[in-house]
Amino acid sequence: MAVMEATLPRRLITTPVAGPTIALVLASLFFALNSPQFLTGSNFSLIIQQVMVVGTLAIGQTLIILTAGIDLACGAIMAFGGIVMTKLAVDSGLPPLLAVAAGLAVCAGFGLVNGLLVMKISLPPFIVTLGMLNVVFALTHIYSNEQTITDLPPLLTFLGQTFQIGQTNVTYGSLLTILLFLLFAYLLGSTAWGRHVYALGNSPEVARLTGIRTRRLTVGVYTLAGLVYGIAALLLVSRTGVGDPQAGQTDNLDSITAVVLGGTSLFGGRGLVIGTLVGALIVGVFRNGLQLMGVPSIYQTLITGVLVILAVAVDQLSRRRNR
Amino acid sequence: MAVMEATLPRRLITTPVAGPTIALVLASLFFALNSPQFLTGSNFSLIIQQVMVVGTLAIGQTLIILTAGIDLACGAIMAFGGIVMTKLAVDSGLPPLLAVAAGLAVCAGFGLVNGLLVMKISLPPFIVTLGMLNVVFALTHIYSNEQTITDLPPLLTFLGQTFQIGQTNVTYGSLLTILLFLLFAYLLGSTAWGRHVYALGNSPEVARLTGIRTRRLTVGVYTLAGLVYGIAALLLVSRTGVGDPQAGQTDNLDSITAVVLGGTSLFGGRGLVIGTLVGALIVGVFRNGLQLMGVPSIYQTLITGVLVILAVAVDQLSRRRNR
Amino acid sequence: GGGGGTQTATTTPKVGLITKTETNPFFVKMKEGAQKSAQANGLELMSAAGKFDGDNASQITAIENMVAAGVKGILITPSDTKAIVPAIKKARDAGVLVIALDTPTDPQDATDALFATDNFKAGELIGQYAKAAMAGKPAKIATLDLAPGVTVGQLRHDGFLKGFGVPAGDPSVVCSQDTQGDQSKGQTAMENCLQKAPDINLVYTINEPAAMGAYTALKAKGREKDVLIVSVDGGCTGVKAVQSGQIAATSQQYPLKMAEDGVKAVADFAKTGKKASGYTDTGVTLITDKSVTGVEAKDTAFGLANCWG
Amino acid sequence: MTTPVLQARNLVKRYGHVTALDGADFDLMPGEVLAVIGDNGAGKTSLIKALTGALEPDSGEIILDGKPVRFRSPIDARRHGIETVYQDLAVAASLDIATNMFLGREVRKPGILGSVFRMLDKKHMREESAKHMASLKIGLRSLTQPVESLSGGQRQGVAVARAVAWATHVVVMDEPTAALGVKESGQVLDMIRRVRDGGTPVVLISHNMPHVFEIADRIHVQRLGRRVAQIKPGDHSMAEVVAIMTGALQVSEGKAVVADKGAAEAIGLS
Amino acid sequence: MTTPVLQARNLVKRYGHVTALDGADFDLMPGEVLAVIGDNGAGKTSLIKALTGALEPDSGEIILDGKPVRFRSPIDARRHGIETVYQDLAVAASLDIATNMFLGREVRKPGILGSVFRMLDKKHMREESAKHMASLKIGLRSLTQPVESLSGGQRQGVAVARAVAWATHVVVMDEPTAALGVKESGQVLDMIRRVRDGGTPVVLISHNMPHVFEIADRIHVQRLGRRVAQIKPGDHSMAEVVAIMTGALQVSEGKAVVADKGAAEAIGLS
Ligand SMILES: Nc1ncnc2c1ncn2[C@@H]1O[C@H](COP(=O)(O)OP(=O)(O)OP(=O)(O)O)[C@@H](O)[C@H]1O
Ligand SMILES: Nc1ncnc2c1ncn2[C@@H]1O[C@H](COP(=O)(O)OP(=O)(O)OP(=O)(O)O)[C@@H](O)[C@H]1O
Ligand SMILES: O[C@@H]1[C@@H](O)[C@@H](O)CO[C@H]1O
Ligand SMILES: [Mg+2]
Ligand SMILES: [Mg+2]
Repeated sequence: MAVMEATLPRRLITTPVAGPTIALVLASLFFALNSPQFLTGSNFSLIIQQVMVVGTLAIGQTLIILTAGIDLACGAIMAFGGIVMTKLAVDSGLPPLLAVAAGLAVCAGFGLVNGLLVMKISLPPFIVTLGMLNVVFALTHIYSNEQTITDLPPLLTFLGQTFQIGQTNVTYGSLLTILLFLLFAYLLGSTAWGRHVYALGNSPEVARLTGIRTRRLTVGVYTLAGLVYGIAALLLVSRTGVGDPQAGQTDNLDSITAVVLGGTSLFGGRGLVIGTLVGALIVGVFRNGLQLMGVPSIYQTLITGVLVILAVAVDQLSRRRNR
Repeated sequence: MAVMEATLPRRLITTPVAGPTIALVLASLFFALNSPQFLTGSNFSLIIQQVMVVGTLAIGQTLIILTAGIDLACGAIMAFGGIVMTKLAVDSGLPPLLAVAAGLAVCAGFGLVNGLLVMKISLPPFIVTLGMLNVVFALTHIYSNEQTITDLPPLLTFLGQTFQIGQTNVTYGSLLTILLFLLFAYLLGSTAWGRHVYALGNSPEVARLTGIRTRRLTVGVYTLAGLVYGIAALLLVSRTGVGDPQAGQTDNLDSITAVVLGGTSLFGGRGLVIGTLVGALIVGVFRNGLQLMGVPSIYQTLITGVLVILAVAVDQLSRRRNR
Repeated sequence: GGGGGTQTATTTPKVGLITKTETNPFFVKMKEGAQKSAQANGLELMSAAGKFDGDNASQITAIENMVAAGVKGILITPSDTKAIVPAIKKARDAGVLVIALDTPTDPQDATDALFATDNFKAGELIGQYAKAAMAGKPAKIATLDLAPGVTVGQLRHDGFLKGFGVPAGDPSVVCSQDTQGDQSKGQTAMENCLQKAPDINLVYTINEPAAMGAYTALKAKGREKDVLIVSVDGGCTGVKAVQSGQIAATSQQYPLKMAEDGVKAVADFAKTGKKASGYTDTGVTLITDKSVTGVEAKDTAFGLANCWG
Repeated sequence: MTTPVLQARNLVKRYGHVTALDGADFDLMPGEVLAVIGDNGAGKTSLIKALTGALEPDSGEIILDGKPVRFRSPIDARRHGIETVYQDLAVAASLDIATNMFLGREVRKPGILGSVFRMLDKKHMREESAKHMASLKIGLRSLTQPVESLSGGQRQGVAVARAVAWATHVVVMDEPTAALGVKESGQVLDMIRRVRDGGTPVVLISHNMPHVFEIADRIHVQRLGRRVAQIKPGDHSMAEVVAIMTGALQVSEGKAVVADKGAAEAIGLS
Repeated sequence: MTTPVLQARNLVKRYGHVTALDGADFDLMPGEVLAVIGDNGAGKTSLIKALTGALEPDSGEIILDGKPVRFRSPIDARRHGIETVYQDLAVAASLDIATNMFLGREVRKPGILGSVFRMLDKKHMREESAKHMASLKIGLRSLTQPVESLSGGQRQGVAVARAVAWATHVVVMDEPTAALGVKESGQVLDMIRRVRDGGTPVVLISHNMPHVFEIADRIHVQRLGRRVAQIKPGDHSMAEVVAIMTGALQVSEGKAVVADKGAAEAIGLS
C-alpha cells in the first residue's frame, strides 16, 4: 500500500488560512492604491501595535474555540487584570514585577473559574462566560472605584517602548505578540498537547476514551487562555500608559471576530492560530486604511460587519465547490 | 401494552420551566420582605413595562435558539426598526400606520437576510448575526444621522398608554407582550409549525428526511423573529416616546440571558417560550428590587452575572441527580 | 402609578441620582458629592446609571423605579437629551422634582431646573485659547470627539470651532474621529490621524482621557512638544497633565457643585415644597499654566484645588 | 409481465471526485421483499436516497408504477406513499413518540380549531400511535416520553413503526437492524414480513447475510455504484452471493461466472 | 487451573432508576476470543466500559492477572495493556490517521527537541502508522487526510488497527462490525484471529450470531445487567444460545433448562 503525502499546492488550498490571507493581501493592495501613507513601514508597525491587544486576546479565544467553547468575557478579564497590575503597583506600592505577576495570576484565576464551571458542572461555555462578563465587569468597576490609574512605573510601560528595525520603530509589545503567536502555533501544531486540544474539540467523549485527560485539559485551556488575557492586559497597560477600568468592552466580540475571520470553526477542532493573527490584521488594516482614506468611523463598523459575513461565506462556498 | 401519561407532578419536575419559576418566586419573596414598595400592583405593572421590550425581543430569540441558532443582532435590528418608524412618521410625514408597517417590514427584512444567509450558504448563525450586529448598528447611525426623533404621532405611543385593572394602571404594551407570549406558546406547543421548529433544532437532517421543509422553515423562523423585533421596536418607541438610535445595545445579550434563564437549551430543540417570560421577569425583578433596596446598579450587573451561571448550574445539577 | 411620593411620611425623604454611566470618574465624583450632601441635608440617596453612554432605556427604568420607591426628587444627567423627556414628564406628573445635571434636556424646560456647565462655552474657551496660542501659525486640526449623537460632545466640538473662528467643515480640520471618551480609542484615533496628516499641530479632545491617548500617540512619534492639545473636564488627572505640559489647556467643570446644589434643591423641596427652577450655570474655568492674552484663565494651582476625581 | 412498483434507470450521483452512483438501475416488484446488499461505499444509501427524494441524482430516471416521476424532496416521495427509515437518521430526539410518529403529517383538530387556529389533535395522534406501536408489538411505558430516553432498539422501533404506519406503496429501510440485538432484530424482520404480507413491497438494505437469506424474495447486489446482479436467494449460496458482492464472481444471464480466480478460491468456491 | 487474564466480580452500575449492571461477573482466559452477547440494553457496553476504565462501577471488583485493580480512567487500563474499540466512539474526525493512531501516546523527537521543546516526531509516527495499517491490509490513499474523509469501514479499520497496535494484554471491541459490509467485516474477523494467534485475548461484543459462532472460543451471555451463562459455541446450537440470551432458556450446571415454555416453543425449541 502506497502512503502518499498531500501535495503542497493541494495543502495550500485546503488549509483554512488561505482564504483569510488572500483577503488580507487584497485589502492591503486596495489601500496601498488609495492612500499614499498606507504602504510604509511605520504604518505597518502602527497597525500591529493597534491590533496587538485584540490579537493577543484572540490567541486565548482561539484556544477556547478550538475546544468548541467560546469566551464572551475575555476583554472584561483583561480590563480587570490591567487594573490589578496598575493599582497594586501605584496605589499599593507593590514592586512592579510582583504587581504584574499578580495581574497575570488574577486573569489566569478567572480562566480557571471558567474552566472549572465548564468542566465540573458541564455548563455551556457561552453561558459561563456570559455570566462572567457581567461579574468581572462589575468587579473591575468596584475594585477600581472608576479611577484611571496613571504614573505607572517603567516596567509596566516597557512593552510600549520601541526599537528600530531599519527605519521603522517597532514596540517590544508588537514583538511579544508575534512571538506569542509563533509559540502557540508551535504548541498547537507540534506538541501532543496541541493534538489533544483538537481532539477535545472534535469530541470530548472520543478524546476521553482515547485516554486524554479531558477534564484537566479543559481546565488547563481556560486557565492558559486567562493567562494570555493577562499578557494582553500588560500589553494594553504599556500601550496606553494607564490602568483604565473602561478598557476592553468591545474586545470580547472583537476577539471572536478575529478568530472567525482567521478561518477557525466555531464548532471546535478545526483552525489555526496563525489564521487568528491574519484575522486580527484584516480588521486592523481595514480600520487603519479607511481612516487614512478619511472614511468616518461608523462606516468602519459597517464594513467590519460585511467583512465577517463575506469572509466566512466565501470560505464556505469555496469549500463546497472543492468537494 | 399500556400507554400511560406522565403524571402531573412528574411533568412539573421535568418541565424546564420549573427551576426558573421557583427562582422567580423566591426572589420576589426576598424583595417583598426587604422593600415595602415591592409587593404592590403598581410595582408589578412597572416591572412588566420594564421587561416588555427585552421580553419581546427574547420571544424572537427563543424561536431562533430553539432551531439551534442564536441572534446577536436582535437589539440592533429593533433599534433600526424604531428609527425607521419614527423617522418616516415624523420627518417624512408618512401616515403613522404606514410608518409602523414599514418599520415592521424592515425588521422582518433583516430577519429574512439572516435566515437566507444561515440557510443558503449554511453559515453559523453566530457569525451571520455577529456581522449583522455591526452592519445594522452602523446603518442605524447613518440613517438616523444620530438624531433622536421626538414629537411622535399618538399612534406610535399608543402602546404606552394605560388602562386600569382594579387599582393598577397597566399599559397596552404590557398587555400586548403577554399576549405575544401566549400566542407563541400556543404556536410552538399546539401547532405543526411548532413541532417542526423543535425537530429542526434537534437535527436539521432528520427534520429534512422526515419531510419537513427545513429551508423554508429556517428562513421563516428568522423572518418571524425579525417581525417580532419590529413589534419590540414599536413597544420601545411607545415606552420611551422617541426614536432613539442608541437604543438596544445591551439588549442583544440581555435577550439571550432571558432565554437561558428561562431554561431553554442553547443547543436547540429544548425549551419553552413561557420560560423566556419567566427569565425576563427574573432579571426585571432583580433590577427593580435591588433598586428599591437602594443597591447601586453596578451590583445589579454583578448579581445578574452570578444569577445566569447559578440558574443554569442548579438546573444542570438537579437534572444530573434526577437521572 | 401616581402618588408614589406620598407614602414616605415615616422614613427619611429620598433623593435619586441617575448618571449616564457608572464607569466614568466624572460621575463617580458626582455621586460622592451627592452622597455627602444628602447626609448633610438629612436625605437618603438612591443612585442608578445607564450601562453605556447613550443608554436611555436604563435611565427610564431607573426613573420609574425611583418614583415607585417614593423619592422626592431626581437628579439626572440625561444620556439622550430628547429621548428621556417623556419619562421625566411622567415623574414630574407624579409630583417628583426633576433636575438635570451636567447636560440639559431638549427642550431645556422639560426638567424643573438645570445645574450644568455651559458645554458650548467650555469648547469656546479652549477654541479661543488655541487660536491665541497658535499665534497666527496655520492650523492643522484633529478633533477627537465623543460619540455619535451625544449632545455634550457636539456642543463642545461646535464651541471649539466657534472659539477658534472656523466654520464647520473647514479644511483646517484634517481629521475627526470618535473616541467614546476612552483613552485607548483616543490613542488609536490619534495614531491614525498622524499617519494620515503627519503635520497636525492642534488637537481638540472631548475629554482628558482622550487627550492623554492623543498625547501618548504624539509622544511615540516624538511630536509631543510641537503639538497643542486642548481638552475639557478639569479632573485631577487632567489638571496634572496640564501642569506637566502634556495638555496645554483644559476647561474645568464642577460636578461636585452640580450634585451638591441639586441635592440641596431637593432637600428644600422636601421641607418647604418649593421647587427650584431655571438654569444655574455651575461655571467653567479655563485652566492653563501658559496663559495667553485675551482669554481669561486660572493656573493649575487653582485647578488642582478645585479638581475632581 | 407485471409492472415493477418502483424502478430506476441509469442513476448517477457524484460528490466532487467521488462517484456514489455510476449508472445504477433498480427494480422493485409488487409485494416482494427486495434486499439491497453491497460493500461499504457501494452506493446503497445513495441509491435509496435518490429513490426516496432525499437526494436529487445528477442524471437518470425514476419510474413509479410505470410512470416517470421526479422527487425533489422526501415529501414528494411520501406523497406517493413511499416511506423510508434512513440509516442513523430516524427520529427527533427531544420530541415524544407520538410527535415523532406524526412528524411532518400532523393531524389538526376538527372544525374551526383546526382549520383556523391550526390546533393539533394531540389526543388523536397519541391514540393512533399507541395502536401502531401495539400492532408491531413494541412495548413502551409512555408515549409522551422523549425518544432520547428510549433504548436504541426502541428508537429504531419507533422509526420502523412510523414508516410502516404511513406507507401505502413502498417501505424502504436502510440497515434497520444494524444496532439491534437478536431479539429486536427478529421483531423488525417480523414486521417486514407482516408489511409484505399486507401487500406493500419492502426494500431492505442489510449487511447481515443470514437476515437477507431469511427474509428476501430477491436480492439486488450493488457494487461500485451500480447494480451488478439481481438474484433469488434460492438460486445461489451465501458464499456465492458474497463473492458476487465483492467482485470475485460475476453474473451473466443469471449464472455466476468466476471473475477473480484468486478471490474465488480464497473464499472456498470453484 | 490457569488464571484468567481479566476478571470481574459483582459489578454494579446504576444510572438513576436504570440499573445497567446488576452484579455482573466476567472472566477472560488467556489467548481466547470471548464473545459477549445479549439484548439491547443488557449492559454489554457498560460492562466493558467498567473493565476498561471508561466508567467507574458503583461497586464490584476487577481482577487483572489475579490481582485486584482499579481503573479510574481509560488511561489506567491502557497502562495495563488493555486496548478498546468503543461503540460509535472511535476516532477524532478532523485529525489525520497517523495522529489518531498515536492519540494520547504521541512520540516525541529524540534529544532536546523532544525532552525540552516537546516536539512531536511526526515522521516516525506516520511511518509506524503506515506499517500497522499495512499489516492489517487496510488500503488508504494518504495517512495525512483527516479521518472524516474516510468511509465508515475505513474509519473502523483505523480504530481497530490502533487498538491492535497498542494492546499488549487484552483487546476489547464493542460491535466493531455493526456498520461494516461483508468484506470489511471479514477483514475485522481476520484481524481478531490474528491478534488471538499472536497470544492476546480478545473480547468481542456482537449481535451477529454467525460471526460469534465463527470466531468465538467462548461466549459470555449478558442479560438484565448480569452474566447468565458462559458457554462454548460447540456445546449449544445458535437457537439455544439465542434462547438463553432472551431468557427463554436458563443454564444451570452447564445444561440448558427451559425457563419460559411459550418463548422456547415459539423459537422452535423444546
Ligand atoms: N454527502 C456526501 N458527501 C461526499 N461523499 C459522499 C456523501 N454521501 C456519500 N458519499 C460517498 O459516496 C459513496 C457511496 O456512499 P453510500 O453511503 O451510498 O454507500 P453505502 O453503500 O450506503 O455504504 P454503507 O454500507 O457504509 O452504508 C461513498 O464513497 C461515500 O463516501
Ligand atoms: N450514560 C447513561 N445514562 C443513563 N443510562 C444509561 C447510560 N449508559 C447506559 N445506560 C442504560 O444502561 C442500560 C445498559 O446499557 P448498555 O449500553 O450497557 O447496553 P448494551 O448491552 O451495550 O446495549 P446495546 O446492545 O444496545 O449496545 C440501558 O438501559 C441504557 O439505557
Ligand atoms: O467628560 C465628560 C463629562 O464632562 C460628562 O459630560 C460626561 O461625559 C464625559 O465624557
Ligand atoms: Mg449506507
Ligand atoms: Mg452497547
